[in-house]
Amino acid sequence: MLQTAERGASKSKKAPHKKYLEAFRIMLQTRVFEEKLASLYRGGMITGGVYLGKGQEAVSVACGLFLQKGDVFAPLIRDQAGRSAFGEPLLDVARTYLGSRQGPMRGRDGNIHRGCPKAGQLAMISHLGAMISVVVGKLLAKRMKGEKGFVGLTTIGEGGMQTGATHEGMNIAAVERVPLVVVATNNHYAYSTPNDRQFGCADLVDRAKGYGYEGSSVDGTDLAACLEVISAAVKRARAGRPPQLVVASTLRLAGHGEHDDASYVTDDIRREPFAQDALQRTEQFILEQELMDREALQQMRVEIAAEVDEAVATAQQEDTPVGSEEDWCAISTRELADQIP
Amino acid sequence: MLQTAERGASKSKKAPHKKYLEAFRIMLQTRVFEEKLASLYRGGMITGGVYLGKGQEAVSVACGLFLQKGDVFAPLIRDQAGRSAFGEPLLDVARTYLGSRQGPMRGRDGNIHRGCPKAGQLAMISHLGAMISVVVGKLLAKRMKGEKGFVGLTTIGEGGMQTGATHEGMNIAAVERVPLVVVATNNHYAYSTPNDRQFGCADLVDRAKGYGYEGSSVDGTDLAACLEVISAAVKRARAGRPPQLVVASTLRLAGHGEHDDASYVTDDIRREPFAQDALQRTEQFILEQELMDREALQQMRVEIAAEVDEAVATAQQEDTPVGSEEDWCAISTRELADQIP
Amino acid sequence: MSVTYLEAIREAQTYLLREDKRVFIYGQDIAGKFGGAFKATKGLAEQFPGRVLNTPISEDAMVGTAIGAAMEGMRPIVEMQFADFSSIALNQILNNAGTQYWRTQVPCPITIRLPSGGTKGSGPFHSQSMEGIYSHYPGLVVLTPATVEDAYTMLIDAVAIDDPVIYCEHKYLYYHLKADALPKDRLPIGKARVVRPGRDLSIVTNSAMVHEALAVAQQFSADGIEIEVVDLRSVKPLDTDTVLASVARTGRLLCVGEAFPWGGVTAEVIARVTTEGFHLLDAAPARINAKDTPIPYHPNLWSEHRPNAKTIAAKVRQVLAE
Amino acid sequence: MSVTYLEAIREAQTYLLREDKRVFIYGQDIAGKFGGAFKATKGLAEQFPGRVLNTPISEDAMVGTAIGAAMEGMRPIVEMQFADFSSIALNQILNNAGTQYWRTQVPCPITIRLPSGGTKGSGPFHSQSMEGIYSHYPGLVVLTPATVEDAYTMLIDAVAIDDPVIYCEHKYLYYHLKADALPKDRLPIGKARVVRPGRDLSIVTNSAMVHEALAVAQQFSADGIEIEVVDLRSVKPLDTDTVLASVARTGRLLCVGEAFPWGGVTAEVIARVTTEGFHLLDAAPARINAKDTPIPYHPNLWSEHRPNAKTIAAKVRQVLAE
Ligand SMILES: Cc1ncc(C[n+]2csc(CCOP(=O)(O)OP(=O)(O)O)c2C)c(N)n1
Ligand SMILES: Cc1ncc(C[n+]2csc(CCOP(=O)(O)OP(=O)(O)O)c2C)c(N)n1
Ligand SMILES: [Mg+2]
Ligand SMILES: [Mg+2]
Repeated sequence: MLQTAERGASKSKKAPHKKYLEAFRIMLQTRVFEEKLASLYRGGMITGGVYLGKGQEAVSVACGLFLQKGDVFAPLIRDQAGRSAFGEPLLDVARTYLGSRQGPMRGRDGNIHRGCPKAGQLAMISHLGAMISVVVGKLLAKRMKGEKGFVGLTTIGEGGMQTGATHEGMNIAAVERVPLVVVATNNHYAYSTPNDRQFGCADLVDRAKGYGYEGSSVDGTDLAACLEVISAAVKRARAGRPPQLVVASTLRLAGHGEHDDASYVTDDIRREPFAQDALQRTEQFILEQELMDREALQQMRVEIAAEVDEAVATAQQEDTPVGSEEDWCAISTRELADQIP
Repeated sequence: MLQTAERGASKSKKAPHKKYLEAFRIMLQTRVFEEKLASLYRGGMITGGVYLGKGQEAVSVACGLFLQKGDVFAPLIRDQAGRSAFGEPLLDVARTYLGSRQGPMRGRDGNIHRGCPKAGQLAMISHLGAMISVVVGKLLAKRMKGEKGFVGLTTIGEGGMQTGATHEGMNIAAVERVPLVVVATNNHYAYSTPNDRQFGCADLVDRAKGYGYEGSSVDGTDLAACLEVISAAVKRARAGRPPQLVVASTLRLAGHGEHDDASYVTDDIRREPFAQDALQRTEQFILEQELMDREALQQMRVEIAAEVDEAVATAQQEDTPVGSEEDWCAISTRELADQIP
Repeated sequence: MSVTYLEAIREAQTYLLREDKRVFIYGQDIAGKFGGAFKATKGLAEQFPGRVLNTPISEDAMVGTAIGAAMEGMRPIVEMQFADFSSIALNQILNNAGTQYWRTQVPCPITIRLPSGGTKGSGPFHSQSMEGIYSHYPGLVVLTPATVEDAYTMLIDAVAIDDPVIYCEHKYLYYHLKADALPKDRLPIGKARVVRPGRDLSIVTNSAMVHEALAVAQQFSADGIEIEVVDLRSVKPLDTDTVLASVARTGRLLCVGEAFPWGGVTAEVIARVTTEGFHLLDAAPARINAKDTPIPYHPNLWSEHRPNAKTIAAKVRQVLAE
Repeated sequence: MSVTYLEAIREAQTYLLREDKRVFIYGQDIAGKFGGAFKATKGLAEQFPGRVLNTPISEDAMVGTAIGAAMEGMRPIVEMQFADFSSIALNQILNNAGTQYWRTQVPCPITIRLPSGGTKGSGPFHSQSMEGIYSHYPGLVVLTPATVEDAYTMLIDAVAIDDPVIYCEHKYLYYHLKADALPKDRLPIGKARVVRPGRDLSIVTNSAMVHEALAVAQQFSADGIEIEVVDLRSVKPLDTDTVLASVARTGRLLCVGEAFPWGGVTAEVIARVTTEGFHLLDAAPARINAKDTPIPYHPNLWSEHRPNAKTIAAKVRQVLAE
């Protein structure tokens, strides 16, 4: 992955951030992959919902890019880019969406509920805000075990910021002074609900002070800014500063899920600066600044298409789970499983 | 009540707030009454806990004093003064603590869990923060019904501010733009837990901005300041300004409950300015400024002692509830009560 | 013309908003043109301005606000986006709404709509049936309409009740169930209904499982075995009399539920029948519930996790063989 | 020397902190000299610095944090100040802890201590018994120790279990129950215990009600009626075998529980016995629970709300008369 990006970049000027092209490639891959998922969904090949991160690839990729082995990442529903940047194989995603029994969730859970906690990536539960305190617990435990230099990063939407769990989780992180970064993306809609029915403050970054966090804002359509602001927040958390709140501004450029046509998004909002497509902006910048040429870009697209197709094709060939072979035991201590007639 | 205060004040200079002496009388009555409750508790005459507001009478009284008929008041455990100021009869309190079947809770609930929603005073549930959204609902409904000029006021501790319910309730009030005042008293302990294990921010009033509230701080040991700041907040809410957050600073001058000797309160904290006794300060000010003379004060004490004794004596003579005569039906629609064998 | 279960819920709300100005609806994404994750309030915000309100993602505060409004004389309907998210509001529901009248004698007429139950591909957090939890605590009325007609009349009745009502609507039935028209009559809340008479065995069930039970009864009928199917409709209060009368006729009892197997509706029904009607039983009672794991996402697993016609039929045979 | 039920809980935690460095305790007011609302951790913060941590009033985050720590290899014990406040953490407990292993195959060994049950004067929000709610959902082990010995060994065992455990300790037993010494032996988790042999009727119960049942059994013994008392100890898993064996001996079953009457442990036990051991019963099973209202504050009401020796004895007579 990285290689291609550097190859593309080789004939070029200096990117505004050393990970700029690496980030771009992941963003592009995310877009291509998600379009594929959407088309599979439209074709009736996916059961359940499909949730895309279109419009927030820049923020999301930055969330994953600065984390290292030993860090904790708790992504949410629009974080395909961040997950890939953190190292989640595309095949895991395809397997989860397509219900392969070889996927990390083995058909037990689907779509965006996947994760691999052993690799540091938590599997979200749907209840928004619930993962924040779980990350706090991971970080607290790492400190207790004597680990050093780790951080945790989790994402939340402007709607999810209004849950009690988010509040309790953000506050307890400050009390425990764990190295946590919360990246809140205000994409101006929570499902169909606009900001004015979600919160009453002028800017969600104003919450930072009330929790004892350091707060920063970023234009979520500007990849360079996202890389800079989020990497700085990660660095500060890693260095032992208080927890960090980054609030990014974007527009969700898809439906809430692929079942949703988002017809409630107003034209006025579509004309706002935050409604720009981060991927397009990035690509334009790359071409303008000649960080890559059109040919390299085209080649990257071809490679990505192949990667995506391969992941999907592999997952599609795999077996789906079989009810009669399933291990119907919810707990790991098998001898304590209740024998209910 | 008011009469006496005015009588005492008649020979005197001008008080720093027109309700100063009225407030003082309630504070004094609260102190005397709570001491009586404590002594009943020590004498084994009260079942369950006794929770006192010692040290926060000034903030609490101000919470009740500026509310009118049609307003909503949701007090918490240290708000005896505020409840009295709002109009709760002492007899209700005595009856609740002593388990009279004539009390507003008829023995079903005790101590500080009392209330009389029809009179605008909600009966708290224990789960901290849960009452905030209930007040929001009352206010929303009043608006829907076309009522005008009302406000709601609720109190919370610095510990209670960390619950998810507080967050959701405060936020939804801002979204609904209801005329709510939240008075948060930071008395530096939540039960035994000091501030540094409750929150990580420098000052809880910094939360105001993050909710879209107007915030103010006040020295909770200074009655004049409490009257001024809280009356102003109530006035602003009533006038249609955004919800108000007032953060008062005090020290709890009793145990969490009377079962608790509060030996965890450090000497350092006891020497802080916020550790002053608001009642003592008020009394001293009154004498210094000659708002009342010693004689009037003494007479007030005598009157109050009589009021308190009468309430307690009355409640003590009343019957307690009888299990076999109790109406064991949790719902009002009797025909839908489940007939469980 | 026909009306689906979902449309019946929408029609009931239209009726309520029109007829009772104390009614308003409060929930996530229910307003605007959007009209809710399942479109149960589609069009209502436009038709009744200011009375269908979007809320923040704050289930605890949604219910708390509804409680306050109800105490002030309103009749709020709260829509949870999925029943599963009511876990966030559970404290307000059990400890505030459920105790309010008993503590203060002020009634708390809120209706909480819980889009409940499994559909394929919905997974552990969008498929739950929570009626067992809400019925366990005092102070609530808990309803599980299984038909288009009941979806309509029971929602209207729920809002009229002066106490908190948990109205569990089944998502699988939203589109799968159709009736010719809205009902003219109603069976009162608190009464179970014998939806199919029989003589050999009683299946007592509720919500979507009523239809699985009917399908099984149909099958057995071909072999001359007549299964009586009782739709509980209301799980609290639970109409023990109707259940006992059915068992008196058949002598055999199978309880079917979609919820988790420990406790819940099926255990309660069996406890009532065996404590109050022990001698009516000619054979051991039986029950069948979902499996004791989270609800799986994949359709292959999901259809095995919940009771289905095959597993119900097997149980029926077992009870009949005794 | 003697040891109370509460001291046994403290001793178990002392043992755990000493023997297993993965253990830490997380809760409100449990640290410092204070040592918890009930003093269950008194002295432990000083003895084990950094391992007994006060939390903000944030039950959801307390449990979330414990889940994260457990997934990272620790063995957190969460103390709820009262079981009743766990309603705030219910979502984390049911939907996060309870599903974690099944979804991700990463075990989630947290132990949540719930000071449960009624004591006089505690009222609706400091008296609840929530084992029925937690047992209903998959993924949790739910324990209700009724003796000093079990309080000790079951807490130690709970922390050793690789899954989330809800440990319901009864507040009434804290000081009322004493043993001579800490136990040497233990009965494994998942096994019920016949605490009093009998032949005429089995009372199956748990937690504080075990002692009410024993008192009643004692009374009847004077009249030559021998009641067998089974202490479930663990309500999930539930040891159906031991219960059935007891009913096989006595032919009669009375289930006694302190929780609310709809559903819960008593309904589940009756459902199991009647579905699996119908023919063992010579008479209808019976149950007695608390009343279906919030738990009253006043001792006169409280003592009538919960099952007591008088009401249990009346039920016993009724079952014996059949
Ligand atoms: C506690 C809770 N309530 C409701 C939902 C249903 N739900 C899923 S996503 C969503 C909208 C989330 O909006 P936001 O947090 O802004 O994130 P976005 O989808 O815009 O990325 C809702 C209401 C949920 N997941 N959790
Ligand atoms: C959700 C919840 N958890 C725990 C408790 C138990 N509890 C009652 S009062 C209290 C301390 C409250 O502290 P604070 O909010 O600062 O108010 P203060 O007592 O200092 O007035 C606690 C932990 C509770 N009432 N609610
Ligand atoms: Mg959003
Ligand atoms: Mg405090």
